[in-house]
Amino acid sequence: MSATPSEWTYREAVREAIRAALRGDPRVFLMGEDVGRYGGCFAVSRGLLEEFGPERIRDTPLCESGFVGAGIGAALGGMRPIVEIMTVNFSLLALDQILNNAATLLHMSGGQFHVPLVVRMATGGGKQLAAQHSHSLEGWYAHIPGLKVLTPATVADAYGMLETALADPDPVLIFENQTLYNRVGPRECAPQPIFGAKIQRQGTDLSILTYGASLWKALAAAEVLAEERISVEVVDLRVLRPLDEEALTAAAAKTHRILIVDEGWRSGGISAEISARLMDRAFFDLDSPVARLCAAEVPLPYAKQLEEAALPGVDTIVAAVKGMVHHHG
Amino acid sequence: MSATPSEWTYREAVREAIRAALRGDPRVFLMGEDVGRYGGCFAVSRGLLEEFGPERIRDTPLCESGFVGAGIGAALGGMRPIVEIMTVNFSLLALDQILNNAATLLHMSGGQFHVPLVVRMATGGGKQLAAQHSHSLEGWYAHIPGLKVLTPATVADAYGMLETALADPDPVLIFENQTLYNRVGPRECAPQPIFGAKIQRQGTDLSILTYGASLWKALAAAEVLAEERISVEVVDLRVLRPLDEEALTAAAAKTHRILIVDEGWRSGGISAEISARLMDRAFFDLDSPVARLCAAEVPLPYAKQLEEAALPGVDTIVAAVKGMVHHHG
Amino acid sequence: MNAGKNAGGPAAGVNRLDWLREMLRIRRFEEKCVELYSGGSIRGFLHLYIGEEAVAVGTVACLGPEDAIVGTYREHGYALARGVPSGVVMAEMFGKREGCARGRGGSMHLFDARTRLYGGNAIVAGGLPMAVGLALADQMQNRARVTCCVFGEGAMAEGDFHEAMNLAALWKVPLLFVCENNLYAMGTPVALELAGTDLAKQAGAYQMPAASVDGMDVDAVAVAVRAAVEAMRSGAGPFFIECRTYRFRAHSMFDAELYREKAEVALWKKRDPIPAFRERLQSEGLLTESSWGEMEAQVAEEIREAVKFAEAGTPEPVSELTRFVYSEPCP
Amino acid sequence: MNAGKNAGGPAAGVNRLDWLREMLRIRRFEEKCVELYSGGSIRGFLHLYIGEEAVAVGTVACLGPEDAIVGTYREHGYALARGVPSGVVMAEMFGKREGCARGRGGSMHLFDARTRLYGGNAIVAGGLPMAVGLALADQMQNRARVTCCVFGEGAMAEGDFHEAMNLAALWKVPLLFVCENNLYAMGTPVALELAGTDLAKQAGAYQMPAASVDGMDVDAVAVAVRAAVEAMRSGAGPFFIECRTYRFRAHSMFDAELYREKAEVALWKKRDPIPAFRERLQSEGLLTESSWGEMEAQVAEEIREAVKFAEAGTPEPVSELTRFVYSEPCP
Ligand SMILES: Cc1ncc(C[n+]2csc(CCOP(=O)(O)OP(=O)(O)O)c2C)c(N)n1
Ligand SMILES: Cc1ncc(C[n+]2csc(CCOP(=O)(O)OP(=O)(O)O)c2C)c(N)n1
Ligand SMILES: [Mg+2]
Ligand SMILES: [Mg+2]
Repeated sequence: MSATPSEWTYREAVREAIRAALRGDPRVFLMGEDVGRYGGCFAVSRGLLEEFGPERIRDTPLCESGFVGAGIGAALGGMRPIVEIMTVNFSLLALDQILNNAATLLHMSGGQFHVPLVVRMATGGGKQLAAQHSHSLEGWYAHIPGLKVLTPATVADAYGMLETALADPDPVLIFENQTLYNRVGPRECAPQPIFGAKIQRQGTDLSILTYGASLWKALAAAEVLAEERISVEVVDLRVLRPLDEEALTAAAAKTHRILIVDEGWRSGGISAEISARLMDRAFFDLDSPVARLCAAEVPLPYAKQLEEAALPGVDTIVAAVKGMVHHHG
Repeated sequence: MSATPSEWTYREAVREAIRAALRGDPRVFLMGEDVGRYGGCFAVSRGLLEEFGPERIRDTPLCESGFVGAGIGAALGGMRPIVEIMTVNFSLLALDQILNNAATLLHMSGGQFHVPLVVRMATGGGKQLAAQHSHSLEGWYAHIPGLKVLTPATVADAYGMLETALADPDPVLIFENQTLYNRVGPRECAPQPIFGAKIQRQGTDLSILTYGASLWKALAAAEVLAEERISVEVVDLRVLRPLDEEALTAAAAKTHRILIVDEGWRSGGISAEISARLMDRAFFDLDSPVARLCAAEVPLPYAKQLEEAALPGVDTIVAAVKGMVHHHG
Repeated sequence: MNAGKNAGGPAAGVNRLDWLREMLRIRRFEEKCVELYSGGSIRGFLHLYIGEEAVAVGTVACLGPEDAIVGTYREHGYALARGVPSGVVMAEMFGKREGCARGRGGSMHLFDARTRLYGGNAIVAGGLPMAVGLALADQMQNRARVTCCVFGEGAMAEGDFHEAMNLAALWKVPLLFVCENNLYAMGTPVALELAGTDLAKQAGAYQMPAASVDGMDVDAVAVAVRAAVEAMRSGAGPFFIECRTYRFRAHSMFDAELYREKAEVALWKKRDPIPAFRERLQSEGLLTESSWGEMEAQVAEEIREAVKFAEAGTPEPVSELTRFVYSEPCP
Repeated sequence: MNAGKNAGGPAAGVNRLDWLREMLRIRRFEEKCVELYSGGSIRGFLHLYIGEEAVAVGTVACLGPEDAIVGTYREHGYALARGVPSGVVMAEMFGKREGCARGRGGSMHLFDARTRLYGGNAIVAGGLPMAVGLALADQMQNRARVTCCVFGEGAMAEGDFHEAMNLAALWKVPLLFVCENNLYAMGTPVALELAGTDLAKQAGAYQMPAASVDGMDVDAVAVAVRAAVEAMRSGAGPFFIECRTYRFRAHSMFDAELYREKAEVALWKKRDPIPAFRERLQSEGLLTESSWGEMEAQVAEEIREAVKFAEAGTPEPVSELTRFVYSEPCP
């Protein structure tokens, strides 16, 4: 929160994006547990109740399935709800609504019923919140046709993707990594596309494909590696569904070595899909097998040392890159 | 159901495995919606109520989260519950219990609380049951650490995996493809391992890795291809978590061309993980990129022509294999 | 509220002959479906409403054109009563593009934007939270519309039912909960499904007004629904109505009916809502033998046309398979 | 049942001084936790039970060693009252291998097989279905044990609560539902959480007997719980008890407490269960000033030892990270 006047935090960016949407469109409202009086469990919505009142900053009871379903219905009824689920871990209670209704209604109704719903949720570990509050399931959600899955990593995306998501006629899930809320960045209020990856650092020896909180770890690792004259390109995937296949193949064509960094579990995660797409579309461009650095396949533990060991870190990224560059260089 | 005395159906095999377990161990009981009076929505448990009574063939109300959670608790309390969820589509309502409790308790409790729970559910399309009754999510479940994911394709496995699953101290999910219940096979009552893939047909030109209902499509395709002198190996994965990595790499080492056939959605499905493992462990053995033939990424539709087009079929498998063998042969 | 007490006869302007015709249309339509199922033109799951027609007809009769319905997989009656053409419903079951979901839904997933029929939902109780949201949208946009969600008594064991009841009651949205209590959830009798079998009393836990009516009597259903809808339109908040009814047929086409006695079915068939209502109209002098005959003939003709329409339809082409997974860009 | 009516004083053989000591242990333990949190030795979420101690102590006092508890993330009180050594609990919060979950759980996930403490569950209402199963296992194995599940009033909006209530009532399992009604779910007051705010009445919808007691009075809690547990042990089926209580501190360490008035907190603090009970024991002649002083000293000493134990513990080694994802082969 040590932002200069031209900067703000990720948290503030999300809040102001919500505020702008509420001001700009009477159909928009925010609903979820403790978004109002409490100010949001991560303080994202603090102050909004005062400006917009309890109808539009709607505190819900504890009932994830119920209020996500209500969001679907409100979207069908012409509103533009932003539903906040405190963390992705609790969203499992609403998964039936998300998959069997939100993602399915348009197709199942033969194109009649659009569901312009935005669901925001916090995701990820790193705060010692243990196994029921720390998982990164955004990549898992990317399996579901009918959904769009956004993972804003930058403060600009935190602001700008929400606006675009609200303009989308289909259900969009936005995953905000818990560790990013205090990140500071330039105060920019432009809408951002909800398709397409973005190169965040140019490099030539190897490309890291990543998203969310790991973007910053990857950039820090690239910095370290640069000192050892290893030139790493860092790509922020930004959107996990649909994946930007062109960006993936472009990375392979450019650096011929790919490391995927993902805080989700490895088996069947988004890292698997990216690797499989590269297998499919860039096999002959690869000098070495695509590598994956993911969360350990364990329920995330509380103890600091265990949690740190379970998640990708700057050190492990550096080590992985070195291993790849040296072995196959 | 046109079984000879030495044969029985997949349905009967499952039923008799349950019966044997109930007879052999007083801790075993079956619970789920309509397993008793109705006889099971796929008639699997028909007749068991009469033999074992309503305590052990326990009809539950409609509450997937409630009765799966009750199964977890009963397992903790020393029972060996077999919980039946009618279809995987409804299991989304119980996903919180499955992921946040069943899969997590042992680790989160530091090794104190084992959850010897078996959950059976029907999966898959092919019966024109549309978008809320037809999805294949078993590969998706394989993302979750702490679970074992079984997909018996053969009548022998339908019988034999249940016994082994019940002896396992950890939660095991068994996915029974809806289209397999009437399949006939030899009447064998042996326990089967719940780890390891199995080669169902030897071949040299290409390996198809598959599981569940697709196994039979792949075998039929191999038959057709044999007439055109294309020799296809067919591997039944049998277990989606943990994956038998040795079997995957052995296939690559032998035939150098791999086609994965999966009735789940492609992006982020088990097909992605298999491809990624091969990338990781068998990259230099591959003559051509691993290919994937999966369900179309759509909510499965009702109309026969649409549903058929959405799922892998013998024809599309044959075409995919030919494409791979001819292009890169 | 007890429907018998608070309300008199049908509202002015109501044509109860139409109600009889609607019930008959549903009955004959579904009888045809059974035939077509045996013939293979209809596939998948087929849940018949036969015996329960008075509930849909009595309910829909009290809704305005702007109101919404959220139904279950046993929703043919609602689609037909609501005015989705029978040919379009039939075409859906044939998997044709002329169907009300372009063949993607089939029997369990009838959708129609024009009449605001939001399914055809086949996850038991899964439509109820959505119905809360539809009603909330009306409330927030100050529209005097109501939403009506329908479900079986079995759905009341699902958490989603309770979450929806609580939200609706807390937020006082104009949502009518219509419970079709046909005594069984597939093969499970209500006493094994619910610890509290006095269903209207359940609503009390949410401070929601409730009524329990004879679901075999279309007049009784309509009286209760009308009163509820009128109250809701003037801001009274949600309402719960239990309709005590019975399904005469198997749960679906895959049901050996091991769980109930033939005698019980026979007893309920004596209370068939169609003959009962027909006799009532006759005794009231509103219907003659010959007008009944005409009605039967008209309905038979409609069903024949519906089948023809469905048969003549185009199978939704495979090239369209991936359409509507996402919205198409506006032109 | 109203606890005040049906039951007299504490059961024979009960040492109410122990109850005072238990409440004090919990209080002092948590006060220490706050300090340690500020110092960084404890991290993650920390939910304090301060103000609510009478509920855990009164409840646990009536359970036998073979009974089970399924708690929430606000469960320190249950772990301590149940007899998990305070050092072991503290070590857990320090992430040490000597902790009751080997450092994997932290404050929200205390587990202890010996005392049958099944969490520490941090999905609101997520432990309740599991509790049904534990009770079912006892019922099916003819053991006269009971299971006690604890939850906040906020949990009653979750579908899982209703599914668990319905299953427990239908199957008549020996499960005690203890609702800690502290008036808020994080920042949401009960009136915005539940359409029916008479909580004991909710149990009525499931035909489950219920009581509502003053959760600031350990005697009242114990009287109600004892009666319920006795009935359950002789097969009466589940029971619901609302304990009206209040949390004196913020929801967790990340709570600006924007949602309630300081005056309200102050008012409730006047009803602090510890001084109230202490005075009662004094006026009954069971406690003297000096024995109170001793008690304070003993507890302080215990907490000091607990911290020492935790500090001296070994951080669960990283090499053990993947242990216990699956069971280890039996030796
Ligand atoms: C969540 C879920 N669980 C199970 C099923 C399978 N199923 C379909 S209908 C049904 C019974 C529902 O009974 P009820 O709600 O009383 O409605 P009825 O069929 O009697 O009209 C069941 C168990 C389902 N469709 N959805
Ligand atoms: C399913 C789920 N949703 C949301 C949360 C976040 N959360 C933790 S505690 C809590 C409030 C619970 O209130 P209550 O049940 O009254 O218990 P109390 O904290 O007051 O003891 C919330 C919303 C959660 N842990 N689980
Ligand atoms: Mg029913
Ligand atoms: Mg509370």
